[in-house]
Amino acid sequence: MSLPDRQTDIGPPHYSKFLPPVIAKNYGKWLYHEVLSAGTMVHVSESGEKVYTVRAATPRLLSTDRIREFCAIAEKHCGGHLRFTSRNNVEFMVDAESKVAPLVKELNDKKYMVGGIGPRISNVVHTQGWVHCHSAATDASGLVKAIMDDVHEYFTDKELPNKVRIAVACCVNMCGAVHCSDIALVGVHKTPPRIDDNNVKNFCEVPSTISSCPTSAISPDPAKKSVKIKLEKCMYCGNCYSVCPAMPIADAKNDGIAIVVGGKVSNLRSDPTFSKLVVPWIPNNPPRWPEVTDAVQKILKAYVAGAKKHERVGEWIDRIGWEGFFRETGFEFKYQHIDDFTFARETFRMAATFKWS
Amino acid sequence: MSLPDRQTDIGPPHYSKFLPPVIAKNYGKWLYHEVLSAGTMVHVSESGEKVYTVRAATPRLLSTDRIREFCAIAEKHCGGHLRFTSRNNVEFMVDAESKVAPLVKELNDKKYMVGGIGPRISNVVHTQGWVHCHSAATDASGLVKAIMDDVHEYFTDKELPNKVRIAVACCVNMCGAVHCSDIALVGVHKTPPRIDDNNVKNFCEVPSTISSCPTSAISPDPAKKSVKIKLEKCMYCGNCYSVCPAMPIADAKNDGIAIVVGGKVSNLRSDPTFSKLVVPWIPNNPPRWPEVTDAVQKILKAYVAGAKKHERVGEWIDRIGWEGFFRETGFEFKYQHIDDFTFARETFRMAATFKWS
Amino acid sequence: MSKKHDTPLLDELEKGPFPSFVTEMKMAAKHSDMSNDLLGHTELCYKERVTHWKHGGIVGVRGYGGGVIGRYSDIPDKFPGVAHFHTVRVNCPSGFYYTSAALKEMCDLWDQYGSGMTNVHGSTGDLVFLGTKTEHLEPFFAEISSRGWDLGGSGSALRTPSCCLGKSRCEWANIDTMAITNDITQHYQDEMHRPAFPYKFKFKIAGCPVDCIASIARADMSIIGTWKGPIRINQDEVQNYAKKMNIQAEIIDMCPTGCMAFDGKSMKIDNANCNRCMHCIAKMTKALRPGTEQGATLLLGSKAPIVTGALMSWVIVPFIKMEPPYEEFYDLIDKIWEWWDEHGKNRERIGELIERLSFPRFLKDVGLDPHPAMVKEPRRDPFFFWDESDIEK
Amino acid sequence: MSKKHDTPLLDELEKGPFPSFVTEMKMAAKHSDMSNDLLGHTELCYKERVTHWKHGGIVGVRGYGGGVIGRYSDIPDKFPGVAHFHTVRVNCPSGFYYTSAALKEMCDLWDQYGSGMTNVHGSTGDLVFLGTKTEHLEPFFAEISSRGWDLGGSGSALRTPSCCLGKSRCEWANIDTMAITNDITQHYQDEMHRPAFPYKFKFKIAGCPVDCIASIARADMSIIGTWKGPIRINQDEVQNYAKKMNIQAEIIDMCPTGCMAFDGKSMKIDNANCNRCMHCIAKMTKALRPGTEQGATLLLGSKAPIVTGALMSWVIVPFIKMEPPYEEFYDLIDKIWEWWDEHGKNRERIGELIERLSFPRFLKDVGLDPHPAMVKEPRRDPFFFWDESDIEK
Ligand code: SRM
Ligand code: SRM
Ligand code: SRM
Ligand code: SRM
Ligand code: SF4
Ligand code: SF4
Ligand code: SF4
Ligand code: SF4
Ligand code: SF4
Ligand code: SF4
Ligand code: SF4
Ligand code: SF4
Repeated sequence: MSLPDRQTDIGPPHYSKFLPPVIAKNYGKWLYHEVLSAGTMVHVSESGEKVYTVRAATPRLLSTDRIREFCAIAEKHCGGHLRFTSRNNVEFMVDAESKVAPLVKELNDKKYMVGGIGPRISNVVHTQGWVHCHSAATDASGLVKAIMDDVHEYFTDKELPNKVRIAVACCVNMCGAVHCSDIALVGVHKTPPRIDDNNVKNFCEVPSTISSCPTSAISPDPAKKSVKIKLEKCMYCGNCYSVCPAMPIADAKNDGIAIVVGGKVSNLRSDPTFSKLVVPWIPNNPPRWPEVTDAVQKILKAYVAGAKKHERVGEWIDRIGWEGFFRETGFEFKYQHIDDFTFARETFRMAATFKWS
Repeated sequence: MSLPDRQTDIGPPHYSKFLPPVIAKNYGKWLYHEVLSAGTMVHVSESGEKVYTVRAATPRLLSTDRIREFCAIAEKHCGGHLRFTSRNNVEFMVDAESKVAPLVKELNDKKYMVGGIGPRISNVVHTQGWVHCHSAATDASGLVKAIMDDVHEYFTDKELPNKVRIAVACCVNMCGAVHCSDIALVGVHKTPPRIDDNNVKNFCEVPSTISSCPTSAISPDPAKKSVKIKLEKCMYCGNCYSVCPAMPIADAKNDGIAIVVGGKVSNLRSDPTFSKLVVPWIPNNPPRWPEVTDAVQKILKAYVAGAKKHERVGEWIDRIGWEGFFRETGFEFKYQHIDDFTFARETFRMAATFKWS
Repeated sequence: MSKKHDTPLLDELEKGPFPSFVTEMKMAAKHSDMSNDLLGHTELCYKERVTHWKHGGIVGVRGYGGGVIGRYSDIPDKFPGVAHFHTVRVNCPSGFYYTSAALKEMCDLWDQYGSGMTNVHGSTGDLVFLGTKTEHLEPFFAEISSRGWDLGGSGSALRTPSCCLGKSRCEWANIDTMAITNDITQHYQDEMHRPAFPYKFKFKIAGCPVDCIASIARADMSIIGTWKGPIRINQDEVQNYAKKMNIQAEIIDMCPTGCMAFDGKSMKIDNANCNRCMHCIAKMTKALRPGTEQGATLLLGSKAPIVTGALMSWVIVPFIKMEPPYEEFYDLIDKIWEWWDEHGKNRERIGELIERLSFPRFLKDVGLDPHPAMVKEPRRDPFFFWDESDIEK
Repeated sequence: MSKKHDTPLLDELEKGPFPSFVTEMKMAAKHSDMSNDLLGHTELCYKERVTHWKHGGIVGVRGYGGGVIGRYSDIPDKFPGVAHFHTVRVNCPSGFYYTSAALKEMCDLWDQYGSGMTNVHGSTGDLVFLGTKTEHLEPFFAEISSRGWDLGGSGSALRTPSCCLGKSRCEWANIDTMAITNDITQHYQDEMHRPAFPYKFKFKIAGCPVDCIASIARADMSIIGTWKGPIRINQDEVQNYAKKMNIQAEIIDMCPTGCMAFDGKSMKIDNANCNRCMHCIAKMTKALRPGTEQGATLLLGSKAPIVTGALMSWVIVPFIKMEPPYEEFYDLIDKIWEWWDEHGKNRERIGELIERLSFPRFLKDVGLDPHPAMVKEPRRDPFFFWDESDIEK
């Protein structure tokens, strides 16, 4: 069978081909929206027309058969149109209120989790993990599944003070949005890379390996035509391994998960904020990482109990102070929490103002 | 005439020798105070006793005759007791209300400036300048005099939203408290040091000279047994000159004054804060530095017009934003305002939130 | 295909209400040997608590320097189906809208040439086809490109730009995010497909400061819609909100600039002090709308924490009209890239380069004037440079 | 002495209401040749807009490594009176209280041995005698030391500790600042007079977080009084204040932690959330007082901006009782100095050293446990070290 003529540099199909008619007609004319339930909302146009959106969770890692099922639903209810959100949910849109209930019913019948709209937990932005990445210190999809099972009510039903964005990255490259998330998990190493001198010699460029290290822990080992690591300088970032595959850093016993919290990207009320470290290490305990899900629950509980309406996790912490956060959650404050790198100076408490805990 | 036997390591006289009786008796028993006027206040003790304080400005650079005059006043009104404040004012204390007016009268008659208490401008913390320091890029005492003449009403009379702490340092060593003051002036250079190779060879230690440079601008010049400077790396800090006198940096035409504002050290309401650059350079224009006093007035005027009661300069700016500050004062925002050194990253506007100006 | 591997650990992850990626892998495994082995391979990772993927080699399609991530198992003998398991990054349409016809066609092709597994979407925004062999890359590409699809970016190239859905369904969009994203993507096809940068470069475009695409955290250039002039207020709707919410507590007291007032009757905003954070608008969408002079703020530099800590993008152009043909915008981007090409080290992101060479220098070199909107605060130390022209001789 | 130099520029600075340093110099010049030449020398600096002092050489008194700053004119021929013009730093009494008898005695000695000019006080807190010749140093020291005075610090030594007036006249002092300052000064006479540190070290002691001695900005160790437990409230006085001020706007709304409430009748404070900023207490001093469990917070590290930017002191001990004999305190200081001596480079302040070697390492080495009060926020990047004992083998 001969292949069709390949084309190059044509870019993606123009989005206009894919817009549902009610969207195309009212493009740029929306006036306001209302959240109708955890999984449904309506947007109202200047023209008076409305679009109803129904959102459902996906695990992001989808089989083609699953996509075909989404397509079938879209064909049945939405004229064959559908979209995905920036957090990997699937959205079905209809142009009349009467079309919402049947759509939701079908989704529920098929056991889809409808929800994620409004002040709730939406889907987890995450990464490849053991399913596909050589760099992973943990799995991403499994962690997401374990966490979302545990907090699913906040997706499908219960409200929170505001949206809580959860993210997972399987290594410090942080392909997810971990560094600015309300609650995020990141796979971390605790031990330095192991050097396979023979492979370094054959597969790696020594100067770029050396310069990849942010702490200058790596130096040449000319005798072996390889490199050596000053162990006490290594902070296990794995950047050398990204550059030189002969320096594997994965370590089944000591790889684990760090939890960072309080980040956001929206500009509402407070500026976008980086997440901060709250638990430096939890062992990898697949398949369901109970210590991790427990810690996430602790954070959520303290947030629900303490935050004012509209406060994001970081805004709540900002108000009660980090010492308040450690008090409310009971997490232990350790040496690892104290910055000793790029931002260290700015994190020291240069004030006599702190709260007793 | 033979000298008395010298003693060593005896430390200063014990303060208890110098306390006025009412202070000694009520030490640790004070209950509250009231500000009675710009230059007088009363502290009330648990015992019911009171101490009235009268404060007057000094230029800090005092002749022995002036000190004798203070002593005479203290003897006449205060049993021979007096103190100086941490901002170089002199304080006279009496234990009865009736003693206040005669004391104030005498001070006024002798042309002393009574004031500086409460939400006002107090004395200027400052440094040696041309009167005594080899490192000075400007004079300190003269600047202080010019500024205080200009704002004296805020010392003796008028209230401000809160205290405004002014400081002057004659070079970036900042022997004053410039780096955390509401409004501060600092003498700055604009040109690199000039190297006197012969003297470097004879008087300086080359390695420590090289390592003194924060930007690594200095390298050895082995031929001359001296050093050389990469001009474009030099930020004119003068630290090399502190270490090696053969690298003078003073430059009559290009030395001048930078203004930094918005710092504070008290913990009230907001944490202690560093002052930030608002005018990178004003030429040295002795004896009265009119461009400097104008700029200080501009800042004060905008502060008085804009700040809420109790807001310090930095707190006011924090509320209106730095873009608001530049708008209100009309100062030009230049490349020099943008940090390119230690803290640069933390000063970038990592948010879409700013105000139009 | 019939089940090849026992997966007791993964099976645990089919329990519970959230949709399971294991179920997806099992669905794919029904017609794909690759996915069948993926299940076994992943189970082993779970058991041993360690990844079994090797560093990927460079694979791809003819004429392209990116778009495919090479991936190999380190135990290919045990799991031949994933000996090669490369991912193909297909450039998503702006806004992530699809028709079922288009998607089904892609699914059929992927069943034919790949594992039957996908990521919808990858974190950057690509439609990621997960797992195929080297020899299938070329035919898969021929099939999809002939149907109007193209690859996204990888390596030291422009990465697939992505955006929030903007004007298509959101009342707050100040710029046409989807049109801009599509235009940038088309404008820079060469930069996307033939890696020639010091490192990766990402665009993300959000219609307003709510930033539903997280652009400020993960795009070398973040384009964020904004406005000048007064927030539009519908006082009748304010009254309606007053009946259902505590406007004082939820809006006035939470406005970060304290520039709002509500006396029970009408709402006032001191627009000169508003920083356009979007809080009030988002929580009172029927009553408040962005102003009418709309455009974007350009921010530069965000990236993940490797190696000296994460950066968020920061303001380099406070306001720019983003209207076709976007000349001023493209001119600036070209200048920025030129500067980065000239000065950037290998694997140095633009944000890191600016940090290294200094923000003032960047501004001078690309021809932007300093503006207080670019900084949260001016520098605090008295150490700053002058040009020759500033010096009295 | 009669006038030696015309000083038209300086004369300008005798005009205006603020007391003039020029007048002081002229007063001193009446009996001192040195001060007479100081006038001319300063006038020349004003005219030429440049300093005429040379780098000081090392001068001092026998057995002491500091306390005197050597100073020489670079035009001694023109101004022989200031050819030498060294300053003598005399350690002030804690709290800056004096009697006229003591001051007059010092003045007489200074007229005899020096220029008749002083700084009351230097920025560090010394009683600075400004300008004398090398040969007068030893006799001046003999005279003053025999009368109970001693030199302060200079060079790489402990510098003269100073404090706010604390319990002597302030109702908010949580610690006895003057007693502590005197004790530290006496305890460390050797460290003050025989420079043996990598660089200077300063103590400043404030009775409460108002910090009237600016300790947080300019002391390697800042000792700041504070308390635990509830703020003492006198509700009757609250009522009185309610008559003269807007408590809601001026106090409740300005409390940084939002932990106060006033319902028109009584004031409530959620003390667990109070950060002891002092605002409410300072503005309502008759109604509110610090709690009764009093002590200090120890902060370390502040310094001026040379060379990588200023530091403020930061918390290293959240709470410590500061009562004689201050054993726990001195033990800690000794450990800190030992660590600094061992690791500090020449001209490296303690704060800079901690920054270089890391704050966690400092804490471990001097035996302090980590505490959230030590940081404004935890680190944001995922790069942190572990000890051998934390690793599974
Ligand atoms: C569909 C989507 C855009 C897209 O192109 O796909 C979207 C859509 C809307 N967002 Fe969003 N946001 C979407 C991702 C985001 C993100 C990005 C992210 O999570 O990675 C953010 C930033 C999160 C952060 O700050 O960390 C985001 C922060 C918001 C906020 C700000 C909440 C806050 O107070 O900080 C609002 C305003 C609100 O909720 O009042 C908002 C509001 C909205 C509105 C109401 C806008 C509108 O008028 O249509 C939309 C429905 C809200 C809802 O889902 O509750 N959207 N929204 C994204 C849905 C993701 C999902 O499946 O859950
Ligand atoms: C597939 C994807 C994760 C996912 O599951 O979605 C991904 C996967 C990889 N990323 Fe990523 N990154 C992905 C989005 C991101 C993002 C998020 C984004 O683009 O919005 C980031 C953070 C933002 C940023 O760019 O900094 C991200 C930051 C990194 C980094 C750190 C780069 C840095 O400068 O800090 C690396 C390391 C590197 O480039 O060597 C990296 C490297 C990688 C590599 C290529 C690993 C490597 O070193 O070779 C991963 C290949 C995994 C695999 O097996 O396929 N990936 N990567 C995302 C791309 C899918 C897509 O095209 O849609
Ligand atoms: C006299 C005094 C200024 C004044 O007019 O009051 C002063 C004067 C000098 N200081 Fe200072 N410093 C004085 C308080 C300060 C302060 C404020 C304080 O102590 O509270 C600081 C800022 C806080 C700090 O310690 O960082 C200060 C930070 C410096 C620095 C920068 C040190 C640093 O680590 O950043 C230097 C430079 C140096 O040490 O080489 C310096 C160096 C100097 C030298 C010794 C100049 C030199 O390099 O040789 C000055 C001698 C001037 C002279 O002609 O007498 N002086 N110096 C103050 C001491 C009087 C006293 O003992 O009471
Ligand atoms: C006498 C003195 C202490 C000493 O040991 O010498 C002192 C004495 C008092 N201070 Fe102070 N402060 C003194 C230097 C300071 C300093 C240090 C400095 O300026 O270098 C500060 C920190 C300034 C800063 O933050 O930059 C300082 C910030 C305050 C404040 C905080 C104001 C604020 O809201 O930030 C108060 C409280 C107030 O004013 O309500 C205060 C309040 C007081 C009280 C009311 C304390 C009391 O109950 O006795 C005293 C009289 C106030 C007045 O003068 O208005 N004092 N005060 C110092 C007088 C200096 C002078 O001559 O003006
Ligand atoms: S976060 Fe790390 S392990 Fe996960 S996909 Fe990205 S590079 Fe791979
Ligand atoms: S893991 Fe990171 S810190 Fe350790 S040697 Fe490699 S690059 Fe350096
Ligand atoms: S600030 Fe500079 S010039 Fe002024 S006294 Fe201190 S070291 Fe000398
Ligand atoms: S003045 Fe400062 S920056 Fe310039 S050469 Fe000297 S030490 Fe370096
Ligand atoms: S970023 Fe703004 S314009 Fe875009 S979807 Fe979110 S709220 Fe709407
Ligand atoms: S957009 Fe934000 S800053 Fe502007 S008025 Fe609304 S809440 Fe206030
Ligand atoms: S620091 Fe506190 S105790 Fe000391 S004088 Fe100031 S207000 Fe009083
Ligand atoms: S001391 Fe400060 S934080 Fe505490 S109650 Fe008073 S104003 Fe609030």
